[in-house]
Amino acid sequence: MNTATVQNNTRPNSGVNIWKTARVVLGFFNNNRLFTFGVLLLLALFLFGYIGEMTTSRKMADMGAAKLNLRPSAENLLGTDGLGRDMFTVMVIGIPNTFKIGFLAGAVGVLIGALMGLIAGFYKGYTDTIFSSFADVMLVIPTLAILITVSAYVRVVTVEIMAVIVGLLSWPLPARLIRSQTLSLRERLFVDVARLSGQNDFEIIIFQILPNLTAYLAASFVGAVSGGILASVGLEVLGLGPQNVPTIGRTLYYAFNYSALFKGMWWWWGPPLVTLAIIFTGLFMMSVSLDKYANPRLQGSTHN
Amino acid sequence: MLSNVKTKPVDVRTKTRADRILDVRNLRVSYQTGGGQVRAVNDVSFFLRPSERLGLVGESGSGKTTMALSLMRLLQSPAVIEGGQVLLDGVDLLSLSEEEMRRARLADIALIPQGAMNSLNPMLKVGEQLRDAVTAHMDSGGKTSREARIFDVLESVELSRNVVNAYPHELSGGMKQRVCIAMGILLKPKVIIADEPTSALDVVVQRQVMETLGRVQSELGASIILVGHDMGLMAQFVDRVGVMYGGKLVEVSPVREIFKDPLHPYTQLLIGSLPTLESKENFKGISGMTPSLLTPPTGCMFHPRCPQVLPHCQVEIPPLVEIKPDRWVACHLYNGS
Amino acid sequence: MRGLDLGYFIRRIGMFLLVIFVAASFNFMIPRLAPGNPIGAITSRMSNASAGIENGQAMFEAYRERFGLDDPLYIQYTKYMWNTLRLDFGESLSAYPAEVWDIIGPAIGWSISLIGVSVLITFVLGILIGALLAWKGTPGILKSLLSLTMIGGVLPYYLLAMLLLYFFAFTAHVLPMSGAVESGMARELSWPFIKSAFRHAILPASSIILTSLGGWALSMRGLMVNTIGEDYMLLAEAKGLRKSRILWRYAIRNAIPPQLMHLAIALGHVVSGAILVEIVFSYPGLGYQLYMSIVNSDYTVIQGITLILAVSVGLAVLIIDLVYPRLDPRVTYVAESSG
Amino acid sequence: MQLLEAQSVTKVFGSGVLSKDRLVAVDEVSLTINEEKPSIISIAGESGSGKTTLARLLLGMIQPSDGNIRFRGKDLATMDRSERREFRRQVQAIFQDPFEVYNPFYRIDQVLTTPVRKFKLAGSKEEEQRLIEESLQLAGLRPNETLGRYPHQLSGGQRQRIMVARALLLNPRVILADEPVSMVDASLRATILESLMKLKRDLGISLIYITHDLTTAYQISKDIYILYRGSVAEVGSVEQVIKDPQHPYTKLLVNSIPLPDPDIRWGSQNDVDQAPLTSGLKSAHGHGCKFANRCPFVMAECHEKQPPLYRTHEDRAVACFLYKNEPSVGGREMAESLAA
Repeated sequence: MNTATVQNNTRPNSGVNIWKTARVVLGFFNNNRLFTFGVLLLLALFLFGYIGEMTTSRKMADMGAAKLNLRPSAENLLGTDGLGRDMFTVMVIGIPNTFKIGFLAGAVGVLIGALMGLIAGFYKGYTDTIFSSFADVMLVIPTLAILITVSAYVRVVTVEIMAVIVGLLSWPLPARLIRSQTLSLRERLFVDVARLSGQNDFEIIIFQILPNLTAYLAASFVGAVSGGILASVGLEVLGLGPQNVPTIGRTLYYAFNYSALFKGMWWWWGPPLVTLAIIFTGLFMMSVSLDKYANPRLQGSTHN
Repeated sequence: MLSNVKTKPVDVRTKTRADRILDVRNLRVSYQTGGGQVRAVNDVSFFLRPSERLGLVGESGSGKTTMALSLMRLLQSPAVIEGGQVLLDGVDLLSLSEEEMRRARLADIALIPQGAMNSLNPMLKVGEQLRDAVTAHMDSGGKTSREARIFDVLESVELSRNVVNAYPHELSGGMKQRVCIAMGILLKPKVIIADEPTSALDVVVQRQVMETLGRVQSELGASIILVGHDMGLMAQFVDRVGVMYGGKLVEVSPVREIFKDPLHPYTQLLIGSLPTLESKENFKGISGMTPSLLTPPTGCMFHPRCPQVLPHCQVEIPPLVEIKPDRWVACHLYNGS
Repeated sequence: MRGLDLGYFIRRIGMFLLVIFVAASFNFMIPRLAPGNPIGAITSRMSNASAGIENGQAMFEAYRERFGLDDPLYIQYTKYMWNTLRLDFGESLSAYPAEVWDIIGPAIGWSISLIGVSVLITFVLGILIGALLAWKGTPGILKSLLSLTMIGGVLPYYLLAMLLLYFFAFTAHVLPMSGAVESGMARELSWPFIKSAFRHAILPASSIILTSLGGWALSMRGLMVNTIGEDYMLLAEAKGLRKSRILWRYAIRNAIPPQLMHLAIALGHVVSGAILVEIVFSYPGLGYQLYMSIVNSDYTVIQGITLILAVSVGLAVLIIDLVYPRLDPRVTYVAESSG
Repeated sequence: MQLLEAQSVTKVFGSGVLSKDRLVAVDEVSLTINEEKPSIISIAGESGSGKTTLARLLLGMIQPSDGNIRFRGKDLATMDRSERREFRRQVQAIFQDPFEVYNPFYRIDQVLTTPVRKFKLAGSKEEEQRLIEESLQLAGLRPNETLGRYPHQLSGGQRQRIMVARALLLNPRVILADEPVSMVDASLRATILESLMKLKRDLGISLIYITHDLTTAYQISKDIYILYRGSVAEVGSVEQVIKDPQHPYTKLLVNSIPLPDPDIRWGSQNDVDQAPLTSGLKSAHGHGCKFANRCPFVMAECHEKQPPLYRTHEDRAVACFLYKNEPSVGGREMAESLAA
């Protein structure tokens, strides 16, 4: 037996081969142009926020930092609003904040949802009945109404608290998706084989079931981020949510309240609107291409 | 002439012999995959006599189901019929218009599908699905005769009339398969293609269903193509057997001859590997792997696994020729005679 | 009887009551658990202000009584749940002595007619578009045209609402800017009234339809692709059925039931989901009233509306659940047995 | 010493609070494997006969509702951690679908390294590698053609052999093979069965072969248990049970085998051919013989009580009142006598 050839054949999977992993990741992006484009859109926006911040002073986002109602100019790239804030600075600070809410809310929602879904789907029986009933009840209760109510009472919140509240209400959807997938995965024979090989429940959930849910988790996460941004911007447009921090939604709230629309101050409502359109376009592209993996039959139809 | 298709002028060259109800010539089907083009059915020719039962056997990936579906032009999108002729009673099905082909389906050539478990629409009652089928081929009226025909076929497959009011999930597997048979004979087709009709059934039910299928087929005088992988089922049911390997037909012979005196080396090994109640603890498999259709071997598809391989087997593709009366084989071993 | 058995029926009703119970409890707890004790804050604010305004003292008393502020928490909770059970939401705080119902009642009507109709239109269009997108017989040009409906989905509905308002009402003056009918118009079933209501509904309805159509079409497309891949589609074709019949009776028919479940949730969520559209157009539906009551700190109305929202979703889902076995004969809801 | 025993095990599904339907999947079945005399036993039956449930019971993956499973005399239910580990090692399984048993996320190496690591079979990477290569070779595979690949890159036969290699790693005494060849092509079937035979012949591993295919059961095994709806209908040496079936159900089953011989037509043994088509309406619950409503020889008493096993030969017993003149025998006693 020539051991050298065997070594060559078997080593790559034990030691992590960075190049191979990189090739796989790059291959994924190459095969999913839509996904890549979506990611690039979000990345561009994100970088705009971070790089932009270095070029301006945070103070310019304070009320009265500049003259009121200025059109865009070399000095104020995006003009100033009716409260005397430099719109460019407001956007530069607002975009990362909005991202932060969305991603934090998405992470919280998917984390709780995945945990609930895995446990309910794997253990079935009474555990499942309790978890799924809870998820169904939460799914049916109108989230935005709760958010509005909560925010109406809790007048002062930070960006983080807002994100967590939104996230806490967004877990039922991922939970249901993960549960139904887990229910079918746990019946697969490789779970039996793993058990015969000495793995316990915990190891089976983590090492056998979870890896097969990657596509679903990613799709859920994109969905939850999108839902989180939609809900939080919605609240902010109502004047609820974080008060003294510039966010996209808060900017729209002011624009709306000070009738920027009717005063023809397009540079006030335009930038936040375009930003949101870019964010949702990016997320939409990502979720459409992830759908292909979460729903394998779609693969055939898109490839024709 | 096809009963439901307007008479088409038939090219003199395609004029077929009267003893061939179905004549398949040089059929080629391929599909596009991520890794390239795959030829699933590779230049296959065979014929079917009136009232005959022909079995088509092959392992998974041999192209038997693709070929069965292509006869009815039911292939799904990445698969394309590249060429050949499928002459049903002298009319080339491959040259019909979409509408003409639609009318020919079920009326002239019917399918009893693989996996009867999922072949009935779960949302419609069995009766509605049978009615749909008749209505699609009627130009007007005739409601009473339609209902009468439906009860007729149900009776002939030994099902009670009540099943018209049942949803598919309320029936057992054997009953569903009987419904599919009833569907197939509804319009008295000339040819029935049965694609592994009993693969999901238990042996006892399988036998009962196959006996029913055999009886209605002979009552109808239809010809039948039974597609499958179970040589035992073939031995019990068909008159002639065609063996497929790697998208090609390698042997077509009467059933008795093929079991007693198989010609093609693949058929020989296949028959030899079958478990019987004659011998114990004596297993003979076929070594090697089934050919990849993406990178098929040159020459004869079977030459990499063939124990009797000749030098030119890997260069030249052997044609399917009749070496004795009614015995067709595609192998260089018989080229000389 | 096929489909419904008593045990299932009882379980479903129980589930519905549970939804209401949880929602009502949220309603009770949130103002009390929230940091900064909003109720306490408003009490002191009101007691200071009440001296100055007409009915002030009576209103304050009504508030105290409503929230039972002198009782221990569990008594407050019991009282609150009992009132909720009788659908007694008390009096509005900002429009005292108007009953909460007097405010919610008309709003429900407007919300249902605007948003209910918009969602139904979206649902029907979404099913058709999604089905055609998945169907291999659809001409390529039509497919590309239909794909354009996805674009609407990239804007949040309230932002599209603002744009529509700006272009069609503010700039072009072709459609009214706000309200549900011409101001001052009597509510009667007359032709001018209906015409006016219709004109006022166009922009808010369009903003809902255009932004949500893509989502519906996309999920329908997914369901259709799954259905088309089923074995029975092959047999349907082998039977020689006409393409149109296969599309309607075998593909679309079978793909719809799961969509109806989404419709139930969507219909229930319409009110809350479109709150912002109502606000943008000052459309006097439930969403707008909710907003107004938040602005006015009118907690009794807030509680009333959120509970109505929960009941409406719960009810919609309950109804779909109960009729589902009629739509999909495979679902029988008999207690699960192993098989 | 008895290695693995099922002692009158019964498994009832759906006996929860909410469900009304109870399904008796396995009904008082006994089976014995002798440590000193390794052998191959077939459990044959159609779908719904409870054969897979019995397999899962024997593997300790589900718990019996009644009766017990014993490993070297010790009840599985009362085992402590280390005893269970030992049981896990010694009683292994291979499954029906050689593709489904692989987690698509991993290379096939994962199914081989997991047992080595979980059971601490190797002290070092090198030893692990050596163990894996040895067991692959035992299963008739070349390590450099299999390791490092994904399941879809291998043939069905290779995939099934890797499962055999996985089981062999643990050096088990019993391997349960649940329909190991029903999903592989005819040409490979023989090769896989051959390698299973060799396990017993060369390594002394006992095999429980679960199948619906009486022909392969006949070829590979010494004894056979015919299950009908959870109960043993007939048990004994394959020679007797298949060549000369006594229970009407076994006769029907043997009669329905599509033999690959055009000269032996279906139904050549004609006496059970009148069996009605109804594929088993449920008989009155808990009473009578389960086969009574399909049986052409049905008698009054068949509807009254379930027939016990009657010992018609030294190494065969039949649960049918047609043989009530023979002495009756307990299931355990029969199983032990076959294993002895």
